[in-house]
Amino acid sequence: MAQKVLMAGNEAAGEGAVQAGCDAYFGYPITPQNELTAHMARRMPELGRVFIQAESELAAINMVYGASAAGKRAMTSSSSPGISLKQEGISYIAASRLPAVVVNVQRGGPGLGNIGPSQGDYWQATRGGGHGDYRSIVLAPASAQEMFDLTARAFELADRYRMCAIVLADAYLGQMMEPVVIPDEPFPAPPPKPWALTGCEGRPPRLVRSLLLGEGELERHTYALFDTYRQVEREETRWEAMAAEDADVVLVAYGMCARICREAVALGRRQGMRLGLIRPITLWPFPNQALTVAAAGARGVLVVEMSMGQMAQDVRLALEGRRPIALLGRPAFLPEAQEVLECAAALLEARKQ
Amino acid sequence: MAQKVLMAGNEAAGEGAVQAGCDAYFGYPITPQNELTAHMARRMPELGRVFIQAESELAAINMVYGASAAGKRAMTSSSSPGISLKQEGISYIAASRLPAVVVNVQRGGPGLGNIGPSQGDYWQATRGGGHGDYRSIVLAPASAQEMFDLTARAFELADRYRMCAIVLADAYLGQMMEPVVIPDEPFPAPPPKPWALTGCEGRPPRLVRSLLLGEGELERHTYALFDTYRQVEREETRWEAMAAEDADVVLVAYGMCARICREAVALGRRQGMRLGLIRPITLWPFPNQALTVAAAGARGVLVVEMSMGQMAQDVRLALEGRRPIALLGRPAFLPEAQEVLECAAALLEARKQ
Amino acid sequence: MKTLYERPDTLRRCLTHYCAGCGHGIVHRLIAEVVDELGIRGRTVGAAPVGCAVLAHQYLKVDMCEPAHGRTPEVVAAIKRVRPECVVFSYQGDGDLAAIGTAETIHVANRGEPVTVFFVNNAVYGMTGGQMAPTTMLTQRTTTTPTGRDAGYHGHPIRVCELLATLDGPAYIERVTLTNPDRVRQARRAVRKGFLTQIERNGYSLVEFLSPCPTYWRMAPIEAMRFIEDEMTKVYPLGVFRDWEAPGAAKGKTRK
Amino acid sequence: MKTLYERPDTLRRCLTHYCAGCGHGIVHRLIAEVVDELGIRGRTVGAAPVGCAVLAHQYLKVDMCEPAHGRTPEVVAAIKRVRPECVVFSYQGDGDLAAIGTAETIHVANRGEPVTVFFVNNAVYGMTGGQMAPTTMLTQRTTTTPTGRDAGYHGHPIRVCELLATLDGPAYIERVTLTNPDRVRQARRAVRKGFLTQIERNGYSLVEFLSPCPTYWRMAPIEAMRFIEDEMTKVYPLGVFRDWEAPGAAKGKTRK
Amino acid sequence: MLERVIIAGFGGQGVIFAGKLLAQAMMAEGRNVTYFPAYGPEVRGGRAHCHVVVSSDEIFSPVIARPDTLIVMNQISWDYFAPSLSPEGVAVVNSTMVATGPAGIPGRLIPVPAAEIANELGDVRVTNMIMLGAYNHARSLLPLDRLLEHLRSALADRKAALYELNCQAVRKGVEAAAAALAAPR
Amino acid sequence: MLERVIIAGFGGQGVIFAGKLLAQAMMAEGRNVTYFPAYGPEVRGGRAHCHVVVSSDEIFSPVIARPDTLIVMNQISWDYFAPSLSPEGVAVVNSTMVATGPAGIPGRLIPVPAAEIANELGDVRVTNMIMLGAYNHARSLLPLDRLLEHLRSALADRKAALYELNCQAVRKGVEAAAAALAAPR
Amino acid sequence: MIVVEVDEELCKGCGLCVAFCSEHALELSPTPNSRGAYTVRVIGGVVCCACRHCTIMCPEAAVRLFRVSGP
Amino acid sequence: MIVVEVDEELCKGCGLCVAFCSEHALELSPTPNSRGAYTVRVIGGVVCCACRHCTIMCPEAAVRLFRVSGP
Ligand SMILES: Cc1ncc(C[n+]2csc(CCOP(=O)(O)OP(=O)(O)O)c2C)c(N)n1
Ligand SMILES: Cc1ncc(C[n+]2csc(CCOP(=O)(O)OP(=O)(O)O)c2C)c(N)n1
Ligand code: SF4
Ligand code: SF4
Ligand code: SF4
Ligand code: SF4
Ligand code: SF4
Ligand code: SF4
Ligand SMILES: [Mg+2]
Ligand SMILES: [Mg+2]
Repeated sequence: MAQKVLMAGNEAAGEGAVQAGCDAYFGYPITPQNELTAHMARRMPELGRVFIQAESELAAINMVYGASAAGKRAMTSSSSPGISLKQEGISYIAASRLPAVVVNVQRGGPGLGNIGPSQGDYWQATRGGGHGDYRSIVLAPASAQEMFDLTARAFELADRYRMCAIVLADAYLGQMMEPVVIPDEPFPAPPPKPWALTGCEGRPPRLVRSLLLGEGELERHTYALFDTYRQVEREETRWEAMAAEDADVVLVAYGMCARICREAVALGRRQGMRLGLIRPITLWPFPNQALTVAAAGARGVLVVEMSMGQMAQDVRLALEGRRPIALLGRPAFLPEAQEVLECAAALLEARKQ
Repeated sequence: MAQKVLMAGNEAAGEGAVQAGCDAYFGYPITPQNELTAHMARRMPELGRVFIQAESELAAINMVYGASAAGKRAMTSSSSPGISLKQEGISYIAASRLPAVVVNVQRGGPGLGNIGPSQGDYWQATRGGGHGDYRSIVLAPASAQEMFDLTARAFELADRYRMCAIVLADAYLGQMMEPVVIPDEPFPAPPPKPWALTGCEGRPPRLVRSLLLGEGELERHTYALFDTYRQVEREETRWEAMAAEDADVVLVAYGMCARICREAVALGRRQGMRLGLIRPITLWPFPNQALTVAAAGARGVLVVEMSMGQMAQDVRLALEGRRPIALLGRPAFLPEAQEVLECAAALLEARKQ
Repeated sequence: MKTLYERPDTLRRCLTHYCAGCGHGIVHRLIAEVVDELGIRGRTVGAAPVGCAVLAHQYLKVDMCEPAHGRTPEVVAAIKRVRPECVVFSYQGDGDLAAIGTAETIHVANRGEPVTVFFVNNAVYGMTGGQMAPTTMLTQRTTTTPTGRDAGYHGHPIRVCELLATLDGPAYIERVTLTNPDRVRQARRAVRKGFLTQIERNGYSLVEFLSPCPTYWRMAPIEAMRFIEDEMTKVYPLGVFRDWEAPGAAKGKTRK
Repeated sequence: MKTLYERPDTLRRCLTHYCAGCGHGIVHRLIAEVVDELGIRGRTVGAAPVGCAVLAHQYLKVDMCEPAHGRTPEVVAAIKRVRPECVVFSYQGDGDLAAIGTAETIHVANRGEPVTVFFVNNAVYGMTGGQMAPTTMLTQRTTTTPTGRDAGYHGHPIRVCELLATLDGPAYIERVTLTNPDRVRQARRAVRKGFLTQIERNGYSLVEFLSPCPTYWRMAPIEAMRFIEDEMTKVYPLGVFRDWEAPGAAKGKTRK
Repeated sequence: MLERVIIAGFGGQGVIFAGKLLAQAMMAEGRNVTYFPAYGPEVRGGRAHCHVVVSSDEIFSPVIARPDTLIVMNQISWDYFAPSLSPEGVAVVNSTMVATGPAGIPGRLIPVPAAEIANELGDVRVTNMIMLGAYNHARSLLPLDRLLEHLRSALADRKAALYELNCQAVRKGVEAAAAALAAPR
Repeated sequence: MLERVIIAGFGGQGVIFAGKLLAQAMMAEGRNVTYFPAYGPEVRGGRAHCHVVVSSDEIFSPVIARPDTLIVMNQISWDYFAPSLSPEGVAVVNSTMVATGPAGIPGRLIPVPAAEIANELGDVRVTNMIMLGAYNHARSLLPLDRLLEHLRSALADRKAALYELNCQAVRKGVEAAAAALAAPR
Repeated sequence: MIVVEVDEELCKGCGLCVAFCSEHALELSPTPNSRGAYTVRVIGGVVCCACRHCTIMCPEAAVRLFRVSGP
Repeated sequence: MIVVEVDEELCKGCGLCVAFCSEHALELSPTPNSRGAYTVRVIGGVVCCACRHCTIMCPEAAVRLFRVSGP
C-alpha cells in the first residue's frame, strides 16, 4: 500500500527525485533548501547512486551537465542566489539539448535578501535568466505532495523534451511538513538516449555541444529548439481551476499564494463574493488558454504573487487588454486571505464606477 | 575642437567610459568584446586608474561591487555567457543600491552559441536575469558613436539612481569601426556619495548590504527600490522616432536591427510603402508611450529583433492588443532590409483580408 | 580604579547571534582590539562573509560591506585599489573561502593584493546548518556526510595555508587557533601582523583560525576546544607559512 | 612495405583550425596515439575546453562534449561517477584551467576524482586573441599587459602542478613540454601514465604541457619552442610532482 | 475541526520534537496537518519555535498569524507571541520561566510549572512533553493513551527508558493542566 | 556615392591594414564609413577578410551581402566571395595566386599579378598596397596623391623607408590596373 | 583588589572563562536565564589573580576586569 | 628505403619537422599555397634515417613514414 509520510517539502522533492530514478544529485548548501541536499546525502549513497556536495553552484550545474550528457538522470537544487550562479550552466544545458532537473526553493531577494518566502525568480525561471533564446519547463508545486510529484514529473519532462525542467518552490513550501503519499507503482523508465556519451564502441563518436559556427547553423538549431518548445506549449501546459466558471473575479496565483487564494475563494464565496482561481501548475508554458476562458465571464482578474508583478505580465500577455487586471504583489511576504479579499473587493468596486 | 576618430564600437565604449570618469575597469576576455578590455588595459593605467583582468566574470562583477561600494565609478564588460555568470553579482549590486556599468556585447546563444551578432539577452537584461525583484537601466546603442555616448551616459544614470546600467550591444556593434566624435567638454563630475565606504573617520560607520532579516525590512526595501524604478520610468525613457507619424506599419527595433529598419523605411517609402520606426534607446524603461502614440494611426506593428520574440513581448505589453503585431525574429543573424520590407508587406496584406 | 580589560571600542556592545562558545566571537574581539590598538578604525573597511559571520557588521564599528558568498577577497581588493589609503579586510568562513570562493582566494593572493584575510576554519558550514566544508575532518559527521567524511567519496580536508604558500603573491600567512589563552594571544599577534603586512609592507596577508563550532560539532564549547587541540591541529598544523620579515624566508612581492 | 608511422586512428584526417606550429596539434596527436595504443577508444569520453581547442572533438574520434569555460573537470568527474567503466579526460588551456576554472581544478583534484586532465599551458589566452593568462610570464607582452606582465600589478605566473601537489587527492601530476623529439616522447609517456592512473589506480591525474602559441607570442614556431626551453622551463620546471608508483612518494588516495 | 498551535522556547527545550510529534500524531489520526519550523539564522543563539496546524479540512497557510493555542516555554517567546493569541485561544505557559504579567491575555491561560517538574523528573529536556501533555489535556485533543502511543512510535528507535521518562512527563503535564483548569479563572 | 568593398586573403597579406587605411582615408575625405573585420576563431589558420562601406549618405549595415568591389588575394577567398559580387561590380584579383576560372563573374575583373610584383619589390607584405593602388585606380576613388597622403599618416609612427616601399607598391598597383583596364574586355 | 564583572546581558554561558580561570573564581549559574543561557558569576571569596584568561577566552567580550585600590 | 610522405592538404608549413630532421632531408616550399602555407617537401637525394623526428614533432600529424623494400 502506498505510504503516507510526514515530510518537509524539501525532503519530498528529494524523495520524488529518488523515486523517479534520479541517478545523480549535485548540490551546494543554501537555506531554505538544505533539507533537500541533506536528504539526498543520505538516500543516494544508500541506493548506490551518486551524491556530490559541489564546491559551488557552478560546479553543481556543470556536474549535472556531465551526468546528463552521459545519459543519466541528474539534478541539482538551490535557492535564488545560487540559482543565479547556475544561469550560464542552464543556458548550456538548454543549448546542448540535455535533460536536467533544477529545483529552486526561492528566498527573498534581490542580493542576499532574506530566507523567507518569495516568488521573485519568476522571470528568471520563465524567461531564461541565462543568455540566449531558450526556455525551461517551469513547474510550480503548492504542497509537499506536489513537491514530490512535480519533481518526479520534472525528470520525465526533461527526458522527453531534452531540456531543463525547473521546479519553482519557495521557502515555505520547502520548510513546511505535510503528509506525502509515496506511490507504490514504479515510475516509468527513462526513454532511450541515442545521443548519450557512453564511449563510441561499435558506433560513430557522439558529440554534445553548443558551439555552432557553421553558416546558419545556430539559427537552424534555435528554430529546432523552438519547435520543441511549441510542442511543449501544446502538450504540457497544466493548471488547476477552482470555481472559475462563474467567478466575478478570477484570482491567478501559484505555489503558496495559490493556497492563500483557495482560502480567499472559500471565504469570499461564503461572504457572497464570487471568486475563482486559476492556478498555473506550469509557469512555462503558461496556461494562457485556460485563463482566457476563465476571464471571459469575469469582471476582473486579480494576480496574487510574492513579487512585484512578474507573473502579472504573463497574465497581461494572455488577456491582451480584454479584462482589467489588478495586482497584489508582496515581494517578500505571504499575503493573507483577508488581503486578497480586500483587493478583489476593490477591483469590483473600481469596475462599478 | 572635438576629435573625430575611426574606432571599433568596443573601443568607443571603452573610451566613453574613460571620458566619463570611470575610475576602475574589471573584465575577463571574451569574444566579441575583447577590444574593449584591450582598450582599457592600455588607457586606464596610462591615466593612473585601475584596470584588473579578473580571473573570471564573477570576480570582475564583484570587483565592480567593491570599487563602487568605495564610491568610485566602476564598470565591467563581457558577452553573453560571461554576462550570465554576472547575474548573482548584478542582483547584489541592485539590492545594495550600488551604481555600476555593465557592457554586454551580445553574441549568439544559448550556450557557447557563436560569436556572431544576436539580441538573445534582451530578457536577461530587461527582466533581471538574476534573482529577486529588481531592474537595471538598459541602454541600446546603434552605432560606434552611441557606444561612446551611451556608455558615458550609463555612468551618470547609474550614479543618479544608484543602480546598474547595462549597455546592451551586439557583436557587430562591437566589432564595426565607425567615426566617433569625442567631445571636448568634460563630462559632469559624479554626485556626492554619502553612503560610500571610505573609512568612518569623523562619522558613524557605513554599511553596504543586502541581507534584510528584520520583519518587513526586505519588503520596505523592495518598495523603495521600485519607487526609484518608477522615477526612472518617468524621467529616463528614451527613443528615436523616424517617419512614425504617418506610418502604416511601425517598425520597432533596437541596435543593429534599427539600422536595418532605417534602411527599410527609406527603401519602403521610395517604393510607396509608408513605414516608420520607433527605436527604443532605453530598453528598460521601454518607450511604451511613444510606441502607443506611433501605433495609434498605423495598421500594424512589425518587431524586428535578433531573437525569438523577446522585445516583441514588451511591444505586446505596450499595445495590449490594440494593434496587430508581427515579428521578424532572426536569433543569430542580422536581417536585411529586403526581408523587413517583405514582412511589412505581408503584415499589410494580412490586414487587408 | 584602573581598568585592566574593557571591551574594545570597535566592538559594539550588543548581544551577538552566535551560539555559546562560538569562535567567531573571539576572532571579532581580536580584530576589534587590534583595530583599536593600531588606531585605524577611521580608515578600515571590512567585508563580512556569507556565513555565520554575515552580521559581523553589526558588531564591528567600521565601514563594512556584505558581498556575495565567497567573493569578498576580490571585493576588498577592488576597494583597496581605488582607496589605497584604507586598511581593508575580508572575513571569511571555510565554505566561503575554500569552496565557493576558491578562485577568488587564490587569485587575490597570487596578485599579492594588499588586503588582510581573516579565515575562520570551523570545519563545517555553520550558517546553513552544519554541512561538510572543504576543511571538514575525515570521518567527521555532518548533515551532508551522515556516515562521516570519506576521503575517496567526499575528498580530503583542504589545507589553505599550505596551498597559498606555493604562490609568490602572499607576504604573510599564518595558522593559529583559539584553544587556550596562549593560543589566543598568538592569534592576536597574527591579527596584528596581518594588518601591519598591509599597512607597512603593502602586502597580502591571511590568518587562518582553527575555530570551534560547538553547535554543529555537537560538542560542549570546552570539548570543541579540545577537539581542535587534539585532532584538528594534526591535520592543520599551526605556524607561519610565509613571512616577509623572516630573515631568508621567501618573501611575497608586493604591489608597486 | 612497412609502415613506420601513420596518423593514429583516433585522429580524424582533416585540416585543423590551429595556427602553424601550435602545440595543441601535438598534444592532440599524442592523446590519439595513446588512446589507440591502450585500445580504449570505444570507452573514452572527453571534454573539449573553451579555448583554441574548443573544436578538439572535430579531431579526436571519441565521444566528446564541450562544456562551459573552465568547468570541464567537474563535467568529466560527473561522467566518471555515473559511468565508471568509461575513461574520461578533460582537455584544458591555462585560462580555462587556472583562471575561470580554478575552483573546479582544485576541487576535482582534491576529491581525487579518477579523471585525467590534459593541461595545455601556452602562457596566453589563444582563442580570444592573446590576452594575459594566469601563466603568462613576467614581462611578457599581451593584449591586456601591453607593457608586459608586472608581478605587482597583474600578479605572478601560477604554477599549477606545484599548487595541486599540496593536495592529498591527486595520484599523478607531471609537467612536460614539446620542444624537441625527446621532450615529446616524454610527453607521450606522461599521457600514457595519465590514462593508466585512471584505469589501473582509479586515481586523479594531470599532465601539464608547456606548449607554444607562436601566433600570440609573435614568434616563429621554432623560436617559440626555444622560448619554452630557455625561459618557460625556468618558471615552470619540468618533472613529476606526484606519482602513485614512485616508491616512498606521497600517494594520492583514490576513490573506493 | 481547526487547531493552530505555535510552540516556542529556546534550544534544548524540545520545541521541534514536540511540534513534529503533534503533527505526526494528528496525521495518524487522519487529520490534515502542516508543521512549519523556524529555520535559518533565526535559530542561532538558541531560539526555536514552530507552527502546527491540524484540521479536518484543507489547510491553506501553514504559517499562523493568530494562533488558537500557544505553547510557550520561555519569556522572550511569550513577549513575542502572546499578543497574537486569538481571543478564544489557550496559552499553555511554562510558568517557572515565564512571567505572564498582570495585563492578562485575550484567551485562557494554563500555567504549567514545567521547568520545575522537569527538574523533579531529573531532565530538562522533557519540558516539552510536560507542556504537550498539558496542552493535550487542556484542548481535549486526543485520548491520553493514543497520544502516548504516538509518542512510543516517535521514539521507536530510542531506548525504552527514554519513552518511560517522556510518558511520565506527559502525565505530569496532564495533571498540571487539570490543576490549572480547576483553579478559579 | 556608395561603395561596398570586401577585401580578403590570408594572414600576412595585409588585408586588415588595407581595409583600415581605406576607411580612414575616406573618413578623412568627409565620407561616412564603416569598417568591419572578420574576427574570432575564423581567423585562426590564417584566413582574413574585412568589409568597408563608404558612402555620402547614412550607412545602415556594415556587413556586405553584395559587394560593389572585391579585392581578393587568394584562391579560397575568391571561391567564397566571387559569387556574391554585384553585377555592376569590380573584382580586383591577385592573379598570381587566384585562378578566376573560365566561367567569369557578373562584374568587371581586374587581374593584378600582385604576389609577383610584391616579390619583385622584395616584400610579400606589400601585396595589400599593390591591390589597394589597383583598386583605387580602377574605381577612380581618390586622386593618387591624396591616397598616398593618407598612407603616410597611417604609417606616421613607422620608418620612412616603409612608407616609401608602400608608396611604390601603390604605384605599381595603379600601373597594373591601368594595364588591365586597357586590355580588351 | 581585582574586580571581575560579567555582563549578564551578553554572557552566553559557554563556560570558557570558567574552564580557563586560573583561580577557579568563576562558575555557571545552575539555571538558565530567559534566553536559555546559564550565565557566569563570580564565586564569592575567591581572589582573582588578574591572569585575564577570562577576558582572553570570552567570545562575547562580556568580561570586564579592573583594579580598585583600597582595602 | 624509407619513404617520407607529407600530406599537402594538412601541412601548415610550421617548419618543425624541417628544424628537427636529423638528415636535413626536408625543406619548406618557397611560395605559399592557396591557404598561405609554405608546405614541406622532401629534398631529393637526401637519405632519411627513420629517426622519426618529423612525425614526432608534426602538430598536424601530416607526415607518414614507411619502409619500402627493394632498391
Ligand atoms: C551563492 C550562495 N550559495 C550558498 C549560500 C548559502 N550559504 C550561506 S553561508 C554558507 C556557508 C557557510 O559556511 P562557512 O563559510 O564555513 O561559514 P560558517 O557559517 O561556518 O562560519 C552557505 C553555503 C549563499 N548564501 N549564497
Ligand atoms: C564564460 C566565458 N568567459 C569567457 C569566454 C571567452 N573565452 C573563450 S576561450 C577563453 C580563454 C582561452 O584561453 P586558454 O584557456 O588559455 O586556451 P587557449 O586558447 O590558450 O588554448 C576565453 C576567455 C567564454 N567563452 N566563456
Ligand atoms: S553554528 Fe557554529 S559557527 Fe555558527 S554561530 Fe553557531 S557555533 Fe558559531
Ligand atoms: S592562437 Fe595560439 S593556441 Fe590558438 S591555435 Fe593559434 S597558436 Fe595555437
Ligand atoms: S582574570 Fe584570571 S583569575 Fe581572574 S577571573 Fe579572570 S580568569 Fe579568573
Ligand atoms: S566566556 Fe564569556 S560568554 Fe562564556 S561563560 Fe564566560 S562570560 Fe559568559
Ligand atoms: S624520419 Fe628523421 S631523417 Fe627521416 S625525414 Fe623524418 S626527421 Fe628527417
Ligand atoms: S611539422 Fe608537419 S605541419 Fe609542420 S611543416 Fe612539417 S609536415 Fe608541415
Ligand atoms: Mg565554516
Ligand atoms: Mg592558453
